[in-house]
Amino acid sequence: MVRVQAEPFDPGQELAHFAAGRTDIGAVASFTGFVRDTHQGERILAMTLEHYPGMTERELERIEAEARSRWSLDDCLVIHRYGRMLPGEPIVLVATASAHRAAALDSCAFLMDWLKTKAPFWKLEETPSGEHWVDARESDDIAAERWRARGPDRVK
Amino acid sequence: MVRVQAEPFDPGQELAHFAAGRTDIGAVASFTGFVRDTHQGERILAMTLEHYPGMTERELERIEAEARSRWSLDDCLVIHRYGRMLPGEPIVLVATASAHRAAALDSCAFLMDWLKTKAPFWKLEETPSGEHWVDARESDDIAAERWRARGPDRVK
Amino acid sequence: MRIRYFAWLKQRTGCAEEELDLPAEIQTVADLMAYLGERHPRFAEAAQGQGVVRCAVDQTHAEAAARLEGAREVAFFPPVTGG
Amino acid sequence: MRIRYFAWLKQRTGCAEEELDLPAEIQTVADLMAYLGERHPRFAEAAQGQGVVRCAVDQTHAEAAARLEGAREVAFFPPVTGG
Repeated sequence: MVRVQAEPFDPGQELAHFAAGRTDIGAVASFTGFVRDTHQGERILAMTLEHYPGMTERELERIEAEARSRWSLDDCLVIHRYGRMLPGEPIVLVATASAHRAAALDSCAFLMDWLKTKAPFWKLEETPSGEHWVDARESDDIAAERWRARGPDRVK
Repeated sequence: MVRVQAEPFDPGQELAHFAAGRTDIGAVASFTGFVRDTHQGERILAMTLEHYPGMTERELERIEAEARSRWSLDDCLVIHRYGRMLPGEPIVLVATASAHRAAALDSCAFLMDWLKTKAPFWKLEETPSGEHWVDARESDDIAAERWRARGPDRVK
Repeated sequence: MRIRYFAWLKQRTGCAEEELDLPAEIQTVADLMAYLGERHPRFAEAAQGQGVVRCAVDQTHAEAAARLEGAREVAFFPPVTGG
Repeated sequence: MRIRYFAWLKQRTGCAEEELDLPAEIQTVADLMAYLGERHPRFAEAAQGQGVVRCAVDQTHAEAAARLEGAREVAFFPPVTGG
């Protein structure tokens, strides 16, 4: 499931409900991204996430479908916020559930890598010296590229 | 931090407290392992984890120290239960916090791989046909081995 | 056709979106970028950088060679930085 | 020296632990395994399998060639299956 929302969310609570009550799941992996109070040595007062409504949801759903086609997943959750947030607030949560640990861990890393290079979000930082749009990191492209090289590898 | 305990724990609640109130952490990765209701086609009624008190804690602390030496981690939590549990109950939780996502995700996978091959736990399954000790999986050795080949790779 | 701009590209064009009737010779994303560069000189400047301006046609990522036939909405934006 | 057995190795020896005064010629883990195999034939059987019986000396993983000098507790167990 994919959720794109302005409202804050509580990662612990989301994970408590994720795959709850099921007894066929052996492994849950998760990743949570937070607003940090510094970036490249500068203090961050707040962060605003702009996005492309409509395309964001479609792109995240495509990425989820790609993960489900590569790994045998019992469940999958992606929550991404937009709007203004303060340091310490969660921006994104990805959770995956599978019978086995490699599928859960690998698909969670895959979802984050693809999200970082494909989901249409842009970060605007507020610092004491003014507002800056965050530059994309080349390392994110490299991280996403490693999955392309591997191709589908369905783990049993 | 390492905790070895007979008591059940709530992964969502543990993660809600993990690294709470900090604004310097950009990324939290987690893995939770659960008792599954089937294994190799057989129904699992319950699972008992035997361990080696004393050595378990030492070994988990060593594994945590190894992860902290390889990656720049802001926090690290390993909880592992022993004793009897039912399908759906969590067995193990690993959580890692770092400024950046690669360090959090990679160290979380590393901790699980090493825990699986080094921490002195043994699983006894209760099935309709009786009790069985679970065999070690060769794939776990291979998963642990990949980190040895890579050696320390401190991600900035 | 509706053209949308995101993040700092909005500051380059001075608008978040515009409705344009395109000349028939504008057939690809690259054609459109050149055309928009004439309207917005600071967009043209950004478009010269390799990989600095990305595009989506009807909300799907598209390369410079992608054709625009039948498209209703084309968006331009810098490389994404979410997550 | 205290010898401990875990998981199904306990069923092979019939005990979880035993206190033994070892002859002076028992100097390595391999020596000890051979000695214990004489006391517990079903332990010897398991010890013949490659990698089936693992060892820890004073709660640290140890190979067959590891020396026992000064050790207070030696444990034998099958490959671990936690997590």
